[in-house]
This record gives sequence, structure tokens and C-alpha cells, in this order.
Amino acid sequence: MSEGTVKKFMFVNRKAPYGTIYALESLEVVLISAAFDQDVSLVFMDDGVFQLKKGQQTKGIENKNFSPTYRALDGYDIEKLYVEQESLDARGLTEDDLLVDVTVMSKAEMGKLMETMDVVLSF
Amino acid sequence: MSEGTVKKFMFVNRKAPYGTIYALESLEVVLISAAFDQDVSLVFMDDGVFQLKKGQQTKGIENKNFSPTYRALDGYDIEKLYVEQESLDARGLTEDDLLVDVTVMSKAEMGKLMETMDVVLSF
Amino acid sequence: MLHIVNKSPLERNALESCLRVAQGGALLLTEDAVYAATRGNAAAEKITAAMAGMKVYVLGPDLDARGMTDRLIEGVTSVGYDGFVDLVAEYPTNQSWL
Amino acid sequence: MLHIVNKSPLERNALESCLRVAQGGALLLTEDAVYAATRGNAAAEKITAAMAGMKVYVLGPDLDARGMTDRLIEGVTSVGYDGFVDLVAEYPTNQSWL
Amino acid sequence: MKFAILINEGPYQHQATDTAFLFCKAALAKGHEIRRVFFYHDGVNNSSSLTEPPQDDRNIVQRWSKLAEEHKLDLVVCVAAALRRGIKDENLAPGFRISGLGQLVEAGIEADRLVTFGD
Amino acid sequence: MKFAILINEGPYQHQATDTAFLFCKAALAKGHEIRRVFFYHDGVNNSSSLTEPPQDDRNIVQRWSKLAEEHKLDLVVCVAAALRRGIKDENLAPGFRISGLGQLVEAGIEADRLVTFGD
Repeated sequence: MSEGTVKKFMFVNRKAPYGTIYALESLEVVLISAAFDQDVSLVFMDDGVFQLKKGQQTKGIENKNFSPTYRALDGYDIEKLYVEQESLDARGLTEDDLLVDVTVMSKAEMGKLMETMDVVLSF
Repeated sequence: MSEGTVKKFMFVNRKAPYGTIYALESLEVVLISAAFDQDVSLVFMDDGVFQLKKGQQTKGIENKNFSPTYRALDGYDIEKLYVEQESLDARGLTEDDLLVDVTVMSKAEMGKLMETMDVVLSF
Repeated sequence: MLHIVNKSPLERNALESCLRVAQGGALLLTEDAVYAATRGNAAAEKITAAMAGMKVYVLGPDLDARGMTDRLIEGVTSVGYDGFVDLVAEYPTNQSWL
Repeated sequence: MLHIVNKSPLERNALESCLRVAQGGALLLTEDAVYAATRGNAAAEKITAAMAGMKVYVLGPDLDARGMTDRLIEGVTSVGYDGFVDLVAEYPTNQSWL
Repeated sequence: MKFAILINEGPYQHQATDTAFLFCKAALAKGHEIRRVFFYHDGVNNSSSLTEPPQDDRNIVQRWSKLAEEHKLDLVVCVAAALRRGIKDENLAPGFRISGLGQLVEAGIEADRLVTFGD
Repeated sequence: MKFAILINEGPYQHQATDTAFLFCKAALAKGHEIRRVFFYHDGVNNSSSLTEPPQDDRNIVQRWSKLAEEHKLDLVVCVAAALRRGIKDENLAPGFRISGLGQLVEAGIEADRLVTFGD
């Protein structure tokens, strides 16, 4: 029934990694969505931008460092990664701090992009 | 071993009712603590002040209205209820909106009171 | 699109983030977010400002549960769960700001 | 007393509430709260201001996990889990601002 | 209209699953179809057959099972999230089934609307 | 010194139980006593014997059981909170026991310090 349907999916990541599991389990949905040949966009805003921070070392908290997975996304043809400028600014981060290439956009541009989506999932 | 020991327990309630279970399950601990003849204080600050709002009607959300339990607290000899003034102000509430008698105090007084406690539990 | 917020505006940043980014459409406040649309709440003016650009709704049963029904600010529409369903049906896309 | 905060300062109000009420003592930032003590974070100046009246600590393993170790603001002391234990032992009372 | 529902939090701790349930009831009463309810994150805990709330409280798990039976709902629990949290066939309540995350993406594709309830 | 620990969130969803575990290990390594670990709210889910995380992830439930065995820890799960969430003797992991809330208050009285880990 879903044969051939292509919808615009957006995954909105607003939470920091490790403090809660949302970032990790969101990534698991994103990877699965790739198998369905949908038009997938990832958004990182608010504390979600911290998910992409370089240099994560999780040995001390005895948790799994899943940040390298973001680098693997383009192997799944997931290449639309958007980051909100205002969120970076409020956290003292720049594009250079992020471990993948992203498109940085303003809050207004982000809002307009959301309006063009079919399905928005927020974690 | 705890025979005769009386400690100052403070329960700090900072969360709104119904959105999460913390307010209800905090109240359950408070009621149990009464059986141990401890010196119990309850603090309501931030969204926790909403727990004491008069006129709660939970039929529409199909949940249990547990707010009458606060009125029953003095039957358990739990009579020290403190509310932070600044939290009321930020939410447009006054003492008249609350369903039990409380002592309203400033943020600084609240902070000093906390310093006098032996055990502080925050929900 | 329909924006749904269920967090208290004085505890979390969800409402603020939503209002920062949203480009019109509608906003539905549910669960602890209903406090945002009540008189005297420090966030109420954000809702008043938002009404210039979007329709604002509140889930009535959540207001009732919290004893805040008589404090709903003017211009905000209270709906039931059936109204919630209608809003989701009316707007092609929706987002829950968790 | 020892105040413990584990929530991001830009997502929740826990740090702000703690700093509003706390009367000196020590503050330990753990989990997502460690971001508050990093350079460039909008909450960092609150921590700087708080240092006038209280000692501020951060849980190092949580900073490392988040890749923020090299951004810790000056004057904040990084401790491990053993340092966390020492702080709890040192102060007669502690409170977790959940 | 066809709806799909995503629930991210467990029973009792957060109101999210209550709101989702009342939303589903209202949607069904209006003649809409609920294509699938997908339970993810701690939401998988809504399917535990072992829950036993106090008698004067709502029984969140049972009312999902009952709604599923009455309306032939497809209640799907994410297998990966469920294994992490101790939900397996042996403690799975009636009307739920355990399956993969693909069922969520598929529901998003097939339904006219996907609505998320969480924390 | 005698510590008591209160854990209010379940495994994996929140870091609270990880931090609590590493705190306990550090306290024991320093020669302190852990008088009791009390699991409340969703924290009761830390005691589910049915959890099965991915092999490359930490096993939160098992490591609590192991720590309890090694150090004779008293891991107490609140009965009221557990019933609401589907934790019973039949899915209780080794080293945990189910009891009443009084055990939390008692631990607060008997221990020199009570430390809370939650959300």
C-alpha cells in the first residue's frame, strides 16, 4: 500500500545526548527510515545541537558513544541535516564544532522548512 | 535502630500535578513519613504551587483528583506547609487560591529554611 | 501547520522554542502547557503576542483538571478531545514540541 | 548545603530555581547540567555570578561524554564520581533539584 | 481520515499516554480510522500485562487492550525499545504485538496524519 | 559514612540510574556503606529481570544485581510504584526485593546522607 509513496519526513532533535535516550533512539528511527526510500530531513535545534558536538568521550559514564553514527548517515543517503543558528549561538557553538557537514539556517528559515513537511517527528 | 531518632525531613514539590506523577507519588511518601514521627516540612515552589490550586476537576482527563488529600494532611500531624512567594507571583496566584493554609515566604527565607534540614527530598 | 505543546512554560523551553520558530498556523496547548494561557502566568504575554500570527487553542479538560478554567486569557479557544482531533484533521502537518 | 543540578539550563528551570533560593554552600552540576558551566553557553554568566556566593563543581565524566571538557569556564572545579562522594560527605545536607 | 499515533512515555509517570488514549477515543467516535498506535521509548511500558494500579485509579494497559479489541486497533510495541526495558511476549498484554521500527515509518507513510505524544 | 540512595527514573530512558550506579561504586570503593538503594517512581523499572539491552550496551539491571551481590546491598523496590508499572516477584531481578515506602523514610532516618537521582 505504501508502494511508491514518498513523503517528506522531518526528525526534529531538541535534546542533549546521554542525559536521556531520545537522541539515540531518534537516530535508530532515522536509520530505519532510510530503508523506506523517503525524503528524510534531520533538524538539530535547542540542546539537540549538542548531539553533533565533536570530541564526545563516554568511557567515564560507561555509556556507548553513538556520535560516530552521524558521520555514517550519508552512507544511508541521509544528507539533509539542518541546524538552527540561534541554537548554536546560545550554546557558544559554531559549525566548526560539529562532526558532520550541516546546513545552518535561521529560526525563520527553519520554521518555513517545517511547513513544507508531510510528517514531523520530534524527539 | 531508628528508635527515637527525629530528623528534619523536607519534601520539595516543584512540579505541576497530572502532567507527571511526581506530585501524587510525593504525597504518598509524605503520608508514610507521618508514621515515623519525624519533623516533616513540605515546600511548594515553581510549578509545585499548582498542586494546591483550588477547584481541580479531573473527570475530563479520566484521572484521580488527589488534591483533597492536602486538606487531610493535618490529620496526620503534617502542618508545616511552605510556599515561595516568587513562585506564586510568577503564576498569578495568591494565598486565596490555595486549598490549604500555608506559610508564604520569600526565596531567601526558603533557602535559609532548607539549610536547617537533615534530609531534603525533591520531586 | 498545527503546533502542539504539552510542557509548562515556566519549567521547560518547549513553548519558547515553538514560538521562536513557528511561522503562523495554529498552536494547541495541552497537559501542563495550558498554564501558559492563564491570567497572571509569566508566560501569558508570550501567548498574547503569538495570537497576532497564529490561532491559539487550549485543551479544556486539562484546564479543568488544574483548576484554571476561569483564568483562561481572552482570545484563546478551549476545545475538547474532539476539537483536538478536528485540529489535527484540519492542518496537513502537525508537530509535537516534546 | 550541597545543591545538585542535573538538567540543562537552557531546557529546564532547575538551575535557575536552585540559584534563586540557595544560600551559599556548594553547587554540583551533573549530566546535562554540565553545559551550564561551558564557555559561550547563555547560562554561563549565571554560574559566574553564583561563584561569588558558592563553590561550583562539575562532574568531569559528564563533560567528557559531551565533548565539552576544554570549554569549562574558569573557577569551576571538575570532579570525578569519587569527588561527588566526597562532596556529599562534606556537606551535612544535600538536595537534588529535579 | 487515517491517523497514526506515536506514544513515547510509559503509563502513570507522564500524562502523555492518557492524552493519546482520549485522543484515539475521540477520533474513533468521529469515524476516523486509527491506522496504528506505535509505542516507542518508555512508551513500550504501556503494554506490560503485569501492571496493577490501585482500584480507584484508571487501568491504562487494560483500557488500551479493550480499545484495541473493540476497534481492531493495531498496537505495535518497538522490539528494540522493549528489549531494553523488559517487555517480551511473556508479559505482553492482549491486543499488543511486538515488531520493528519499520512499522512506525510505514504508519507515517500510510496514514494521513501522525500525532506524537511524549515528554 | 552511611549513604542511602533514591532512584526515581527507569533504565536507559534517563541517565539518573547510571549516575547513581557510578556514585555507589565510588562510595563503596572509598569504604562508605550503602545502607539502602530505594527505587521509586519509574525507578522501579530498574529491577525488571526481563530487560535485554543490545550486546554492545551496558546491562543496567544486571550490574545492579551484581553490585548487590558483591557488597550485600539492600535494593528495595517500592511496592505501590511497582504494581502500577508491572514489576512483581515474577519479573524481579536477583538482589532486589519489593517492599513499602516506609523503607525509604527509614533509610533517610538511619543513613547519614540520602542522595536522590532522578529527572
